Amino acid sequence: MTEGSNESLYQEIILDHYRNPHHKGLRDPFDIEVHHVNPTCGDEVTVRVKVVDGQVQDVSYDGQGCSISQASTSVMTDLVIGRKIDDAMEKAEAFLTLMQSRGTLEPDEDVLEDGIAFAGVSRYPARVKCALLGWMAWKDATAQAVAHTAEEAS
Amino acid sequence: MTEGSNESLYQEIILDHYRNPHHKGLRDPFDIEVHHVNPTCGDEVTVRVKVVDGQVQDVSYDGQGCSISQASTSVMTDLVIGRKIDDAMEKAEAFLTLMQSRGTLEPDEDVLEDGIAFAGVSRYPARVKCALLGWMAWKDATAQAVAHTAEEAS
Amino acid sequence: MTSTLPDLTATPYDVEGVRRDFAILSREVNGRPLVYLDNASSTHKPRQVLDAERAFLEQHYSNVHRGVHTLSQEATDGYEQARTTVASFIGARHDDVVFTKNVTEAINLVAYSMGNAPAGSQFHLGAGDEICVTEMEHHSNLVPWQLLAQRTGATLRWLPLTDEGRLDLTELDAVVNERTKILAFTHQSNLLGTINPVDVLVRRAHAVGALVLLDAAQSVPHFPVDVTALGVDFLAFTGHKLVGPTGVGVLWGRGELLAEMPPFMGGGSMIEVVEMASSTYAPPPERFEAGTPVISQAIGLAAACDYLSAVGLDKIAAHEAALTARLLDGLRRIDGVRVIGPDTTEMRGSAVSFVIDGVHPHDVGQTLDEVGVAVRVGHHCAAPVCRRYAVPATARASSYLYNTPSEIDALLEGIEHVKRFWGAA
Amino acid sequence: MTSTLPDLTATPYDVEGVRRDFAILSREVNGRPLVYLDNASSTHKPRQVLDAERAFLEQHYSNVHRGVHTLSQEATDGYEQARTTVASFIGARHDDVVFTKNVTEAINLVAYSMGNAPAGSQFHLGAGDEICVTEMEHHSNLVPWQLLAQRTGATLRWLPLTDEGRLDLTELDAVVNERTKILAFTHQSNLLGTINPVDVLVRRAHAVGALVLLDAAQSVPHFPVDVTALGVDFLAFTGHKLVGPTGVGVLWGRGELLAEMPPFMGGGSMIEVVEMASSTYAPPPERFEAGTPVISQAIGLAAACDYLSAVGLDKIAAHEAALTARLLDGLRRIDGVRVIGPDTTEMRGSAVSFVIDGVHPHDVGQTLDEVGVAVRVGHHCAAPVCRRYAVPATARASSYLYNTPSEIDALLEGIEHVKRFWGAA
Ligand SMILES: Cc1ncc(COP(=O)(O)O)c(C=O)c1O
Ligand SMILES: Cc1ncc(COP(=O)(O)O)c(C=O)c1O
Repeated sequence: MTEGSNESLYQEIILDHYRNPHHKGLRDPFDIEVHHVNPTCGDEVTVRVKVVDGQVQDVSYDGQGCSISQASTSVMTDLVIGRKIDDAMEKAEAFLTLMQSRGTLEPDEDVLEDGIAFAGVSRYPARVKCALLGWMAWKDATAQAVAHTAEEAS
Repeated sequence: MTEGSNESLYQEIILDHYRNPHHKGLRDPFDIEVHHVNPTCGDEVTVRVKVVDGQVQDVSYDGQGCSISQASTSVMTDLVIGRKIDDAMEKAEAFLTLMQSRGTLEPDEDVLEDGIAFAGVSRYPARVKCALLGWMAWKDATAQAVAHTAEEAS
Repeated sequence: MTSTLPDLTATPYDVEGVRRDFAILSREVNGRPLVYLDNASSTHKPRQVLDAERAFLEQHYSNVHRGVHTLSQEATDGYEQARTTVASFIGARHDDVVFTKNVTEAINLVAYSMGNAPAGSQFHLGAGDEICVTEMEHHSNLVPWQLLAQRTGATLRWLPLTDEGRLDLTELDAVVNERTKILAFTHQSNLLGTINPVDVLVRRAHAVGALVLLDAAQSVPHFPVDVTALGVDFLAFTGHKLVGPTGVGVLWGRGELLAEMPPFMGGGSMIEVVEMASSTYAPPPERFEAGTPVISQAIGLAAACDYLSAVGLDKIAAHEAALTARLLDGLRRIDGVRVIGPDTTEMRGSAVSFVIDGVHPHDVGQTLDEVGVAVRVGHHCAAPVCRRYAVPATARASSYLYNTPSEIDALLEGIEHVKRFWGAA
Repeated sequence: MTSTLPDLTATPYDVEGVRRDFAILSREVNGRPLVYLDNASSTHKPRQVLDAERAFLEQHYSNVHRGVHTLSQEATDGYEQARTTVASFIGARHDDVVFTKNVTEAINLVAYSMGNAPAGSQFHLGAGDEICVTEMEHHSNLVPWQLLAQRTGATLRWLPLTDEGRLDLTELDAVVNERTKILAFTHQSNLLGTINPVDVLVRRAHAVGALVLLDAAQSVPHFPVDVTALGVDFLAFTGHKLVGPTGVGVLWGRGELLAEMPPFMGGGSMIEVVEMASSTYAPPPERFEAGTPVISQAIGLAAACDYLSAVGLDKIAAHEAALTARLLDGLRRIDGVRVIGPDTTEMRGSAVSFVIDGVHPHDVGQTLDEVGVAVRVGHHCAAPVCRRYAVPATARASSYLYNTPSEIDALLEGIEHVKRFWGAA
């Protein structure tokens, strides 16, 4: 059982992204738009994805929720935009693994960049869903976009 | 909570009635015959009652079961046969009260005669039902016999 | 099994004496003394409750009801004595008290039993019949009725809320009507703190022949409750909210109703004669306690009732009212804080929900935790109430017998800290 | 929360060391040392279990799942860690383990969930469908299926017993057939001691597309059980029979089945989105844990699993087998005693039922109690088995990890005493 720790959940990086979110606001063009909700706290996010040639060309979003869900969505956009889909999905996996680690994992800054600030969140099961909200929406939208592109191509 | 007591449940009186039951065997004439079962242990008793002029003229029975149920039925016949129904019902009430006393009541020998040997049974909730099996069957049969006689009279 | 009860004769309310019985209250959280204000969710257990359960387990434990050996007799005595204690705590008869796992099971028990009732039974429900709840119910007193309505074809209706966080009774006669079979509502809202006018609702329900089930999860722990005085048909509460163990709840029902109700779960102890193809059932309360009951938890719950009785429920209620007044006053003085629910102590309990402009409730709760203050955040298992008041969630502080005025002050200071930290107002 | 576990490396099986962990075993009953042989009914709890529950309550308690404050996180961690421990005890995945009140609730959960399944669902039952059990079931694995059959119009069938106390499988293919939707049977009979051939029954059930529920109340406590190796679809057991607390049971189900099953009880924690008129439900295991779960009981159960693992289930099984052999041998040597059930240790556990000619089982049990020996008497919640073997009831002795050969001898001497006292033989 983890004893309460003095180290704040709210790292400066998280607060910065919360106060000044990156890539926020819904933009055109996009292939797919999804809307995800965290039923336990009412947090919501809408995510748009534009995929071109196996690459995440753009991600835009809007939403409301706690600092953790907002900041992690902002960090997510930094990590995936402009990247090959496979690479981006790997980042998503790395972030998911970190979130499920219950405070036992040392995150890799090379992979997760600002995302490492969320390591502490994994000690708080109630907040893990917040941190994953934007990521899950993005994965969902991207998977749909890929399927969609494949269909059009065939 | 009652601590286990050294005083045996099996008073000599109980053992005597169990080994040499009084009034056992089904007899004629009778008004009503009932059959009662204790579902928790399979004990059974059949009781016949003959009522004349508000008096319990005869009670006969047959059955199988543990020493407590057999002995208490034997004691019951001693206590009610030949008595006015109201008096007999009072004895039944006194026995019921004793059985529900969880070991806290000092029984009245003038009222319950050999029945006082069952005082210890009231400390054993699991056996109370055994001790009451014959009594309940008799009360049931007698109530029916009274209703029956009243009907015939009217 | 006598436990040492707090001596409270000396002072009107010796909150420090009470606190000493709860080991966890001397804990620190994030380097600060724990300020536990999450009592509407669950309460801590005094050593008297823990000791009673342990003494029972170390000296008298066995399964109950089915044995003739000494331990089995003693365990049965202990369990049934616990039933008597709990029954008298709410002014009820021993045989009318059923032990369940929690209040949620107690409510599901009534809902499933009604669903199992054959046509012609007073409990039977079908298309055209109505079940009535309120918009302020805990999910545990809402979802079981939704499921019952789905199973039977009955219609679920509800009484709405006013802007002030009270039941809106203007349409009472329309919503509770001749088609209503049961009216199920909460004595005290766990989110709003509102205490409902039981008498008005019982009168209307009984006038149209509907049964009344009262969810007393938030009332029995906090003030004296007497089932006869209330006039309801069923009442349910849960052990862990009244300094008792988890894993035990109570359904009380009128004896004559319980006697007619079909069983809910099948299994050991609830039967009379079992054949392979079918069975007959024991009388209540056994009929509704299938399987090995929550034996040591019932012992613990009885010890909890004894504990609360020794402290005095009247004193507890007065103590809580003072704390609630202090909190409501304090909140009123902080800009940008809004109370969701009644903002006076009139007909309300100690659960106070609030939101802070510009700070998400999750961030409120987490930031308060960083200064040692434990409040609950979220929809508090009453999502429709959040929707009604157009908030995604709330923060909720709820005090109990062991809280102090200075803990209320710590919360109020904590809220100022939250505002500073998040740059709100 | 680490607890001191018994050091059993020194000797092959240190029963005296084990006994020291169970305070109640040093009790006297009627002036004699307690000889507790009622373990098939319920078992005692070692101090490691009591300590684990108390430490949790005094240091980390709070309600789980819904809070962000520190205690709530710690309590959630503890509760979910308990689920992991219990899951690995039976070789299962964390998410496939549902905590219930007892095994009775676990079985009712499956039965009600099936009853709630809409037409078209793989769980749906109706007229023409069949539910199959055996004639040796505990009422808790019989009555829920009787009730389900009554609710849905399905037919209840059962596998009969041989004179030796085993399942009679000659008609297996007829009784378990294409119409069978579920086969529910016990791993080990609590009355006869018989261990059933799970593989044979699973093969037939799966060949006809039926689900299999295994009542493991009497197996998980006594020998290593692995859900994957068994190949069943559901498995249920109960905490109080494996040195754990009352008030906690376990339903394990295949993940893909649990995911498709409709909910049983409605309430807090089992929901996703709640509107007034209807709701959506959380994934398993939460979907099946309505209301505040059995939090500290789950902690206690995990400590019990850890305790048994430390002693070693293989060692426990071997120890029990030796005691059972000693008892069966001894009984065989006493005139007028008849064992109901298999009279060798082959494919049987430690529960040994017997009758003494001319002495009613109630009198057997009571007279044994007078010399300190605790056995259970009655129908052991398996009335049809008594009927099958034409006895009104039986006496049953059942040993466990803390019993000794000399306790078996005390029972055998006690039986001689019973015969003398009642003048039998
Ligand atoms: C085989 C079997 N199944 C089910 C049960 C019921 O267990 P519980 O009463 O804990 O639900 C028992 C024990 O009583 C049992 O031995
Ligand atoms: C009003 C109300 N009803 C029902 C419940 C459910 O209680 P439990 O989770 O113990 O079943 C609660 C608390 O969670 C409550 O506050």
